[in-house]
Amino acid sequence: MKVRVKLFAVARQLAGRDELELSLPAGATIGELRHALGEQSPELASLAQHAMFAVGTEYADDRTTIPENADLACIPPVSGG
Amino acid sequence: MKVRVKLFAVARQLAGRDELELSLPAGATIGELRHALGEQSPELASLAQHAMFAVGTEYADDRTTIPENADLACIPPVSGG
Amino acid sequence: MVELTQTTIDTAEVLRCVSSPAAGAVVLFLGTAREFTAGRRTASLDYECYPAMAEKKLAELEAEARRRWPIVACAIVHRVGHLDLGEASVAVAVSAPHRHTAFEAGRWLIDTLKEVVPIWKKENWADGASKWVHPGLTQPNDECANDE
Amino acid sequence: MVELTQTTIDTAEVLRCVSSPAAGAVVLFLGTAREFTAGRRTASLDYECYPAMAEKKLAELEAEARRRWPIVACAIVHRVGHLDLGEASVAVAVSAPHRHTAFEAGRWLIDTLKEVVPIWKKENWADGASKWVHPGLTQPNDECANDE
Repeated sequence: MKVRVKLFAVARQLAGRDELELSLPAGATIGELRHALGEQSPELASLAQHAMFAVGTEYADDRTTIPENADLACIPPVSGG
Repeated sequence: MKVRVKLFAVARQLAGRDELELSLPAGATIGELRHALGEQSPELASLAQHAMFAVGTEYADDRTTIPENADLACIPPVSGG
Repeated sequence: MVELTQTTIDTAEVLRCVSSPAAGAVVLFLGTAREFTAGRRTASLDYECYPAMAEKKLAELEAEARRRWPIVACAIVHRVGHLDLGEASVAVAVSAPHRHTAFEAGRWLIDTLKEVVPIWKKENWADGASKWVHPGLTQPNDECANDE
Repeated sequence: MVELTQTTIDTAEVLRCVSSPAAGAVVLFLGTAREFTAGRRTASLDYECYPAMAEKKLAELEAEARRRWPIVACAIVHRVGHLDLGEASVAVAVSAPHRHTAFEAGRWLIDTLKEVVPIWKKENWADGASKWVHPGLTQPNDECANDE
Protein backbone atom coordinates (compact mmCIF):
# COMPACT_ATOMS: atom_id res chain seq x y z
CA MET A 1 0.00 0.00 0.00
CA LYS A 2 1.02 3.60 -0.56
CA VAL A 3 1.18 5.80 2.53
CA ARG A 4 1.90 9.47 2.91
CA VAL A 5 3.80 10.74 5.94
CA LYS A 6 3.66 14.35 7.07
CA LEU A 7 6.99 15.85 8.08
CA PHE A 8 7.57 18.68 10.54
CA ALA A 9 10.38 20.83 11.86
CA VAL A 10 13.84 19.25 11.37
CA ALA A 11 12.27 16.30 9.50
CA ARG A 12 10.76 18.69 6.98
CA GLN A 13 14.02 20.61 6.83
CA LEU A 14 16.16 17.49 6.24
CA ALA A 15 13.79 16.06 3.62
CA GLY A 16 13.23 19.41 1.94
CA ARG A 17 9.49 18.71 1.72
CA ASP A 18 6.53 18.48 4.07
CA GLU A 19 5.27 15.07 3.05
CA LEU A 20 6.77 11.80 1.75
CA GLU A 21 5.11 8.92 0.00
CA LEU A 22 6.22 5.36 0.76
CA SER A 23 5.22 1.90 -0.38
CA LEU A 24 4.63 -0.52 2.49
CA PRO A 25 3.25 -4.06 2.55
CA ALA A 26 -0.44 -4.19 3.51
CA GLY A 27 -0.70 -4.61 7.29
CA ALA A 28 2.68 -2.98 7.92
CA THR A 29 3.35 -1.57 11.38
CA ILE A 30 4.70 1.74 12.57
CA GLY A 31 7.98 -0.05 13.32
CA GLU A 32 8.19 -1.03 9.66
CA LEU A 33 7.35 2.52 8.61
CA ARG A 34 10.15 3.81 10.82
CA HIS A 35 12.60 1.46 9.07
CA ALA A 36 11.28 2.13 5.56
CA LEU A 37 11.47 5.88 6.06
CA GLY A 38 15.20 5.61 6.85
CA GLU A 39 15.79 3.31 3.90
CA GLN A 40 14.03 5.51 1.40
CA SER A 41 15.35 8.82 2.77
CA PRO A 42 18.76 8.22 4.39
CA GLU A 43 18.87 11.83 5.56
CA LEU A 44 15.93 10.93 7.85
CA ALA A 45 17.34 7.60 9.09
CA SER A 46 18.74 8.88 12.39
CA LEU A 47 15.73 11.07 13.13
CA ALA A 48 13.31 8.25 12.24
CA GLN A 49 14.85 6.15 15.04
CA HIS A 50 14.04 8.82 17.62
CA ALA A 51 10.82 10.34 16.33
CA MET A 52 7.30 9.46 17.39
CA PHE A 53 4.70 8.64 14.77
CA ALA A 54 1.05 9.49 14.65
CA VAL A 55 -1.78 7.65 12.97
CA GLY A 56 -4.44 10.24 12.40
CA THR A 57 -4.02 12.59 15.38
CA GLU A 58 -2.93 9.93 17.88
CA TYR A 59 0.52 8.74 18.85
CA ALA A 60 1.11 5.13 17.81
CA ASP A 61 3.74 2.67 18.99
CA ASP A 62 5.90 0.42 16.81
CA ARG A 63 3.48 -2.52 17.05
CA THR A 64 0.52 -0.51 15.71
CA THR A 65 -0.75 -1.79 12.36
CA ILE A 66 -1.15 1.02 9.87
CA PRO A 67 -4.72 1.20 8.54
CA GLU A 68 -5.40 1.74 4.85
CA ASN A 69 -5.52 5.42 3.90
CA ALA A 70 -4.27 6.50 7.31
CA ASP A 71 -3.01 10.03 7.87
CA LEU A 72 0.53 9.42 9.08
CA ALA A 73 2.89 11.91 10.62
CA CYS A 74 6.48 11.83 11.79
CA ILE A 75 6.68 13.73 15.10
CA PRO A 76 10.23 14.71 16.08
CA PRO A 77 10.73 15.50 19.79
CA VAL A 78 8.40 18.41 20.50
CA SER A 79 9.50 21.82 21.77
CA GLY A 80 6.35 23.88 22.13
CA GLY A 81 5.56 25.98 25.17
CA MET B 1 4.84 55.52 80.05
CA LYS B 2 1.87 56.13 77.82
CA VAL B 3 1.66 54.02 74.70
CA ARG B 4 -0.79 54.03 71.83
CA VAL B 5 -1.76 50.76 70.14
CA LYS B 6 -3.28 50.67 66.67
CA LEU B 7 -6.21 48.30 66.27
CA PHE B 8 -7.31 46.55 63.06
CA ALA B 9 -10.10 44.34 61.78
CA VAL B 10 -11.91 42.48 64.59
CA ALA B 11 -9.81 44.27 67.23
CA ARG B 12 -10.99 47.61 65.92
CA GLN B 13 -14.53 46.26 65.70
CA LEU B 14 -14.55 44.91 69.27
CA ALA B 15 -13.00 48.06 70.76
CA GLY B 16 -15.11 50.41 68.65
CA ARG B 17 -12.05 52.51 67.89
CA ASP B 18 -8.87 52.28 65.85
CA GLU B 19 -6.40 53.12 68.60
CA LEU B 20 -6.12 52.66 72.36
CA GLU B 21 -3.95 54.44 74.88
CA LEU B 22 -2.46 52.47 77.78
CA SER B 23 -0.21 53.24 80.69
CA LEU B 24 2.69 50.81 81.07
CA PRO B 25 5.73 50.83 83.36
CA ALA B 26 8.87 52.11 81.60
CA GLY B 27 10.72 49.16 80.10
CA ALA B 28 7.56 47.07 79.78
CA THR B 29 7.57 44.21 77.29
CA ILE B 30 5.14 43.16 74.58
CA GLY B 31 4.03 40.35 76.92
CA GLU B 32 3.06 42.96 79.49
CA LEU B 33 1.28 44.99 76.83
CA ARG B 34 -0.68 41.88 75.83
CA HIS B 35 -1.80 41.43 79.43
CA ALA B 36 -2.52 45.12 80.04
CA LEU B 37 -4.61 45.36 76.88
CA GLY B 38 -6.90 42.56 78.12
CA GLU B 39 -7.13 44.13 81.58
CA GLN B 40 -8.03 47.56 80.31
CA SER B 41 -10.37 46.39 77.53
CA PRO B 42 -11.89 43.06 78.54
CA GLU B 43 -13.58 42.75 75.12
CA LEU B 44 -10.06 42.41 73.67
CA ALA B 45 -8.73 39.97 76.29
CA SER B 46 -9.26 36.80 74.27
CA LEU B 47 -8.01 38.34 71.03
CA ALA B 48 -4.98 39.85 72.79
CA GLN B 49 -3.88 36.32 73.74
CA HIS B 50 -3.81 35.25 70.09
CA ALA B 51 -2.81 38.41 68.26
CA MET B 52 0.68 39.35 67.14
CA PHE B 53 2.07 42.76 68.05
CA ALA B 54 4.21 45.11 66.04
CA VAL B 55 6.71 47.68 67.23
CA GLY B 56 6.98 50.16 64.42
CA THR B 57 6.45 48.02 61.32
CA GLU B 58 8.11 44.88 62.68
CA TYR B 59 6.62 41.90 64.48
CA ALA B 60 7.83 41.68 68.07
CA ASP B 61 7.75 38.75 70.50
CA ASP B 62 6.62 38.83 74.12
CA ARG B 63 10.16 39.42 75.44
CA THR B 64 10.67 42.55 73.35
CA THR B 65 11.08 45.69 75.44
CA ILE B 66 8.84 48.49 74.24
CA PRO B 67 10.87 51.59 73.35
CA GLU B 68 9.66 55.05 74.38
CA ASN B 69 7.31 56.62 71.83
CA ALA B 70 7.06 53.39 69.86
CA ASP B 71 4.35 52.93 67.26
CA LEU B 72 2.55 49.84 68.51
CA ALA B 73 -0.03 47.77 66.68
CA CYS B 74 -2.17 44.79 67.55
CA ILE B 75 -2.14 42.41 64.56
CA PRO B 76 -4.94 39.82 64.66
CA PRO B 77 -4.35 36.72 62.46
CA VAL B 78 -4.02 38.07 58.92
CA SER B 79 -6.29 37.13 56.03
CA GLY B 80 -5.02 39.02 53.00
CA GLY B 81 -4.48 37.47 49.61
CA MET C 1 7.47 46.46 42.66
CA VAL C 2 4.92 46.30 45.44
CA GLU C 3 1.78 48.37 45.79
CA LEU C 4 -1.39 48.75 47.83
CA THR C 5 -4.26 50.13 45.81
CA GLN C 6 -7.83 51.29 46.42
CA THR C 7 -8.85 50.68 42.81
CA THR C 8 -9.21 47.81 40.36
CA ILE C 9 -5.95 45.92 39.83
CA ASP C 10 -4.72 46.49 36.28
CA THR C 11 -3.46 43.00 35.40
CA ALA C 12 -2.10 44.15 32.02
CA GLU C 13 0.05 46.71 33.83
CA VAL C 14 1.21 44.07 36.35
CA LEU C 15 2.26 41.81 33.48
CA ARG C 16 4.02 44.67 31.69
CA CYS C 17 5.88 45.39 34.89
CA VAL C 18 7.52 41.93 34.95
CA SER C 19 7.95 41.39 31.23
CA SER C 20 11.55 41.25 30.03
CA PRO C 21 13.58 39.69 27.22
CA ALA C 22 15.62 38.04 29.99
CA ALA C 23 12.54 36.03 31.01
CA GLY C 24 11.30 32.83 29.40
CA ALA C 25 8.43 32.44 31.84
CA VAL C 26 5.89 34.60 33.63
CA VAL C 27 3.56 33.35 36.33
CA LEU C 28 0.68 35.58 37.41
CA PHE C 29 -1.47 34.68 40.40
CA LEU C 30 -4.77 36.47 41.02
CA GLY C 31 -6.78 36.05 44.19
CA THR C 32 -10.42 36.74 43.34
CA ALA C 33 -13.57 37.27 45.38
CA ARG C 34 -15.35 33.90 45.37
CA GLU C 35 -19.13 33.62 45.64
CA PHE C 36 -19.41 30.52 47.85
CA THR C 37 -17.34 29.52 50.90
CA ALA C 38 -18.36 26.27 52.56
CA GLY C 39 -21.77 26.57 50.94
CA ARG C 40 -22.40 30.11 52.18
CA ARG C 41 -22.91 32.91 49.69
CA THR C 42 -20.70 35.99 49.78
CA ALA C 43 -22.04 39.31 48.50
CA SER C 44 -18.82 41.31 48.69
CA LEU C 45 -15.53 41.65 50.54
CA ASP C 46 -13.77 44.44 52.36
CA TYR C 47 -10.01 44.48 52.85
CA GLU C 48 -8.24 46.57 55.44
CA CYS C 49 -4.51 46.86 56.05
CA TYR C 50 -1.90 48.46 58.24
CA PRO C 51 -0.49 50.47 55.33
CA ALA C 52 3.09 51.24 56.42
CA MET C 53 3.69 47.74 57.71
CA ALA C 54 1.93 46.00 54.81
CA GLU C 55 4.08 47.87 52.29
CA LYS C 56 7.21 47.04 54.21
CA LYS C 57 6.31 43.36 54.48
CA LEU C 58 5.46 43.18 50.77
CA ALA C 59 8.83 44.72 49.91
CA GLU C 60 10.53 42.20 52.21
CA LEU C 61 8.73 39.36 50.41
CA GLU C 62 10.01 40.60 47.06
CA ALA C 63 13.55 40.91 48.43
CA GLU C 64 13.43 37.44 49.97
CA ALA C 65 12.10 35.92 46.72
CA ARG C 66 14.99 37.53 44.85
CA ARG C 67 17.41 36.01 47.34
CA ARG C 68 15.87 32.55 47.02
CA TRP C 69 15.35 32.35 43.26
CA PRO C 70 17.02 33.83 40.17
CA ILE C 71 13.95 35.81 39.21
CA VAL C 72 14.00 38.62 36.68
CA ALA C 73 11.17 40.77 38.03
CA CYS C 74 8.43 40.61 40.61
CA ALA C 75 5.25 42.60 41.15
CA ILE C 76 2.83 42.33 44.05
CA VAL C 77 -0.29 44.48 44.13
CA HIS C 78 -2.88 44.13 46.89
CA ARG C 79 -6.20 45.87 46.76
CA VAL C 80 -7.83 47.30 49.86
CA GLY C 81 -11.35 48.59 50.40
CA HIS C 82 -14.55 47.20 48.96
CA LEU C 83 -14.55 44.41 46.35
CA ASP C 84 -17.41 42.96 44.38
CA LEU C 85 -17.63 39.28 43.47
CA GLY C 86 -15.13 38.18 40.87
CA GLU C 87 -12.80 41.14 41.41
CA ALA C 88 -9.12 40.54 42.12
CA SER C 89 -7.92 41.25 45.65
CA VAL C 90 -4.29 40.46 44.92
CA ALA C 91 -1.97 40.01 41.96
CA VAL C 92 1.45 38.38 42.25
CA ALA C 93 3.56 38.23 39.09
CA VAL C 94 7.01 36.75 38.70
CA SER C 95 9.19 36.49 35.62
CA ALA C 96 12.21 34.20 35.44
CA PRO C 97 14.46 32.60 32.85
CA HIS C 98 12.77 29.22 33.46
CA ARG C 99 9.24 28.24 34.36
CA HIS C 100 9.86 26.17 37.46
CA THR C 101 11.52 29.16 39.10
CA ALA C 102 8.55 31.37 38.25
CA PHE C 103 6.02 28.83 39.58
CA GLU C 104 7.94 28.19 42.79
CA ALA C 105 8.59 31.85 43.54
CA GLY C 106 4.99 32.84 42.70
CA ARG C 107 3.55 30.18 44.94
CA TRP C 108 5.92 30.99 47.79
CA LEU C 109 5.07 34.71 47.50
CA ILE C 110 1.31 34.26 47.76
CA ASP C 111 1.59 31.58 50.47
CA THR C 112 3.88 33.79 52.55
CA LEU C 113 1.87 36.95 51.87
CA LYS C 114 -1.15 35.21 53.37
CA GLU C 115 0.81 34.39 56.51
CA VAL C 116 2.70 37.57 57.32
CA VAL C 117 1.34 40.69 55.61
CA PRO C 118 -0.99 42.72 57.87
CA ILE C 119 -4.05 42.74 55.63
CA TRP C 120 -7.48 41.50 56.70
CA LYS C 121 -10.56 40.40 54.82
CA LYS C 122 -14.14 40.87 55.90
CA GLU C 123 -16.74 38.62 54.33
CA ASN C 124 -20.03 40.37 53.71
CA TRP C 125 -22.45 37.46 53.42
CA ALA C 126 -25.45 37.56 51.14
CA ASP C 127 -27.70 37.10 54.21
CA GLY C 128 -26.59 40.49 55.55
CA ALA C 129 -24.09 39.35 58.19
CA SER C 130 -20.42 40.33 58.06
CA LYS C 131 -17.36 38.84 59.63
CA TRP C 132 -13.68 39.63 59.78
CA VAL C 133 -11.68 36.58 58.82
CA HIS C 134 -8.94 35.65 61.28
CA PRO C 135 -7.61 32.16 60.60
CA GLY C 136 -7.22 30.08 63.74
CA LEU C 137 -9.02 32.60 65.94
CA THR C 138 -12.14 31.59 67.83
CA GLN C 139 -14.38 34.61 67.74
CA PRO C 140 -17.08 35.33 70.33
CA ASN C 141 -19.83 35.49 67.70
CA ASP C 142 -19.71 33.65 64.43
CA GLU C 143 -21.80 36.49 63.03
CA CYS C 144 -21.12 40.05 64.00
CA ALA C 145 -22.90 43.11 62.79
CA ASN C 146 -21.15 45.00 60.06
CA ASP C 147 -18.97 47.59 61.75
CA GLU C 148 -18.76 49.98 58.87
CA MET D 1 -10.91 26.61 25.77
CA VAL D 2 -7.90 25.79 23.62
CA GLU D 3 -6.61 27.72 20.63
CA LEU D 4 -3.75 27.96 18.17
CA THR D 5 -3.18 31.49 16.93
CA GLN D 6 -1.00 33.25 14.38
CA THR D 7 -1.26 36.58 16.16
CA THR D 8 -0.29 38.16 19.48
CA ILE D 9 -1.80 36.36 22.45
CA ASP D 10 -4.36 38.61 24.14
CA THR D 11 -3.65 37.89 27.80
CA ALA D 12 -6.56 40.05 29.00
CA GLU D 13 -8.91 37.91 26.92
CA VAL D 14 -7.33 34.71 28.26
CA LEU D 15 -7.89 35.95 31.82
CA ARG D 16 -11.49 36.96 31.05
CA CYS D 17 -12.05 33.50 29.67
CA VAL D 18 -11.27 31.81 33.00
CA SER D 19 -12.68 34.43 35.36
CA SER D 20 -15.69 33.30 37.37
CA PRO D 21 -17.35 34.09 40.70
CA ALA D 22 -16.86 30.39 41.48
CA ALA D 23 -13.09 30.90 41.46
CA GLY D 24 -10.97 32.23 44.32
CA ALA D 25 -7.73 31.85 42.39
CA VAL D 26 -6.42 32.29 38.88
CA VAL D 27 -2.97 31.21 37.72
CA LEU D 28 -1.72 32.42 34.36
CA PHE D 29 1.48 31.08 32.86
CA LEU D 30 3.13 32.82 29.91
CA GLY D 31 6.02 31.34 28.00
CA THR D 32 7.99 34.20 26.48
CA ALA D 33 10.76 34.48 23.91
CA ARG D 34 13.96 34.80 25.92
CA GLU D 35 17.01 36.67 24.62
CA PHE D 36 19.80 34.43 25.94
CA THR D 37 19.97 30.63 26.09
CA ALA D 38 23.20 29.21 27.53
CA GLY D 39 24.91 32.50 26.76
CA ARG D 40 23.85 32.58 23.11
CA ARG D 41 21.70 35.42 21.85
CA THR D 42 18.36 34.73 20.18
CA ALA D 43 16.99 37.19 17.64
CA SER D 44 13.57 35.62 17.14
CA LEU D 45 11.65 32.34 17.25
CA ASP D 46 9.47 30.46 14.82
CA TYR D 47 6.88 27.96 15.98
CA GLU D 48 5.37 25.31 13.75
CA CYS D 49 2.70 22.77 14.65
CA TYR D 50 0.69 19.87 13.32
CA PRO D 51 -2.57 21.80 13.61
CA ALA D 52 -5.21 19.06 13.82
CA MET D 53 -3.19 16.98 16.25
CA ALA D 54 -2.00 19.94 18.32
CA GLU D 55 -5.59 21.12 18.82
CA LYS D 56 -6.70 17.64 19.78
CA LYS D 57 -3.85 17.19 22.25
CA LEU D 58 -4.51 20.61 23.80
CA ALA D 59 -8.18 19.69 24.24
CA GLU D 60 -7.15 16.38 25.82
CA LEU D 61 -4.90 18.26 28.25
CA GLU D 62 -7.79 20.47 29.32
CA ALA D 63 -10.06 17.42 29.75
CA GLU D 64 -7.42 15.56 31.78
CA ALA D 65 -6.79 18.60 34.00
CA ARG D 66 -10.53 18.77 34.67
CA ARG D 67 -10.50 15.10 35.66
CA ARG D 68 -7.55 15.54 37.97
CA TRP D 69 -8.46 18.78 39.69
CA PRO D 70 -11.68 20.62 40.59
CA ILE D 71 -10.90 23.53 38.31
CA VAL D 72 -13.50 26.08 37.27
CA ALA D 73 -12.12 27.03 33.86
CA CYS D 74 -9.07 26.49 31.74
CA ALA D 75 -7.65 28.28 28.70
CA ILE D 76 -4.63 27.28 26.66
CA VAL D 77 -3.52 29.44 23.74
CA HIS D 78 -0.39 28.62 21.74
CA ARG D 79 1.00 30.96 19.16
CA VAL D 80 2.56 29.67 15.95
CA GLY D 81 4.60 31.50 13.33
CA HIS D 82 7.20 34.19 13.93
CA LEU D 83 7.80 35.70 17.37
CA ASP D 84 9.99 38.60 18.39
CA LEU D 85 11.90 38.70 21.67
CA GLY D 86 9.69 39.15 24.72
CA GLU D 87 6.51 38.01 22.98
CA ALA D 88 4.42 35.22 24.50
CA SER D 89 4.48 31.86 22.73
CA VAL D 90 1.97 30.23 25.05
CA ALA D 91 -0.59 31.20 27.67
CA VAL D 92 -2.06 28.71 30.13
CA ALA D 93 -4.71 29.99 32.53
CA VAL D 94 -6.55 28.04 35.19
CA SER D 95 -9.16 29.22 37.66
CA ALA D 96 -10.15 27.18 40.71
CA PRO D 97 -11.85 27.66 44.05
CA HIS D 98 -8.47 27.43 45.84
CA ARG D 99 -5.00 28.52 44.87
CA HIS D 100 -3.12 25.27 45.30
CA THR D 101 -5.41 23.62 42.75
CA ALA D 102 -4.80 26.44 40.28
CA PHE D 103 -1.02 26.29 40.72
CA GLU D 104 -0.85 22.51 40.45
CA ALA D 105 -3.12 22.28 37.42
CA GLY D 106 -1.37 25.19 35.68
CA ARG D 107 2.05 23.69 36.20
CA TRP D 108 0.93 20.23 35.10
CA LEU D 109 -0.65 21.70 31.97
CA ILE D 110 2.46 23.53 30.78
CA ASP D 111 4.78 20.67 31.76
CA THR D 112 2.63 18.15 29.87
CA LEU D 113 2.05 20.48 26.91
CA LYS D 114 5.82 20.65 26.46
CA GLU D 115 6.02 16.86 26.39
CA VAL D 116 3.14 15.81 24.18
CA VAL D 117 1.74 18.56 21.98
CA PRO D 118 3.15 18.49 18.43
CA ILE D 119 4.55 22.02 18.31
CA TRP D 120 8.15 22.84 17.49
CA LYS D 121 10.33 25.85 18.11
CA LYS D 122 13.10 27.12 15.88
CA GLU D 123 15.70 29.40 17.42
CA ASN D 124 16.88 32.11 15.09
CA TRP D 125 20.17 33.11 16.66
CA ALA D 126 21.48 36.65 16.49
CA ASP D 127 24.55 35.38 14.60
CA GLY D 128 22.31 34.36 11.68
CA ALA D 129 22.12 30.61 12.29
CA SER D 130 18.83 28.85 12.92
CA LYS D 131 18.00 25.55 14.53
CA TRP D 132 14.91 23.51 15.21
CA VAL D 133 14.81 22.54 18.87
CA HIS D 134 14.26 18.83 19.49
CA PRO D 135 15.01 17.91 23.11
CA GLY D 136 17.07 14.75 23.42
CA LEU D 137 17.80 14.53 19.72
CA THR D 138 21.37 14.59 18.48
CA GLN D 139 21.27 16.53 15.25
CA PRO D 140 23.83 16.13 12.48
CA ASN D 141 24.77 19.81 12.54
CA ASP D 142 24.49 21.97 15.57
CA GLU D 143 23.89 24.87 13.21
CA CYS D 144 21.78 24.39 10.13
CA ALA D 145 20.89 26.97 7.59
CA ASN D 146 17.54 28.58 7.98
CA ASP D 147 15.08 26.56 5.94
CA GLU D 148 12.54 29.28 5.44
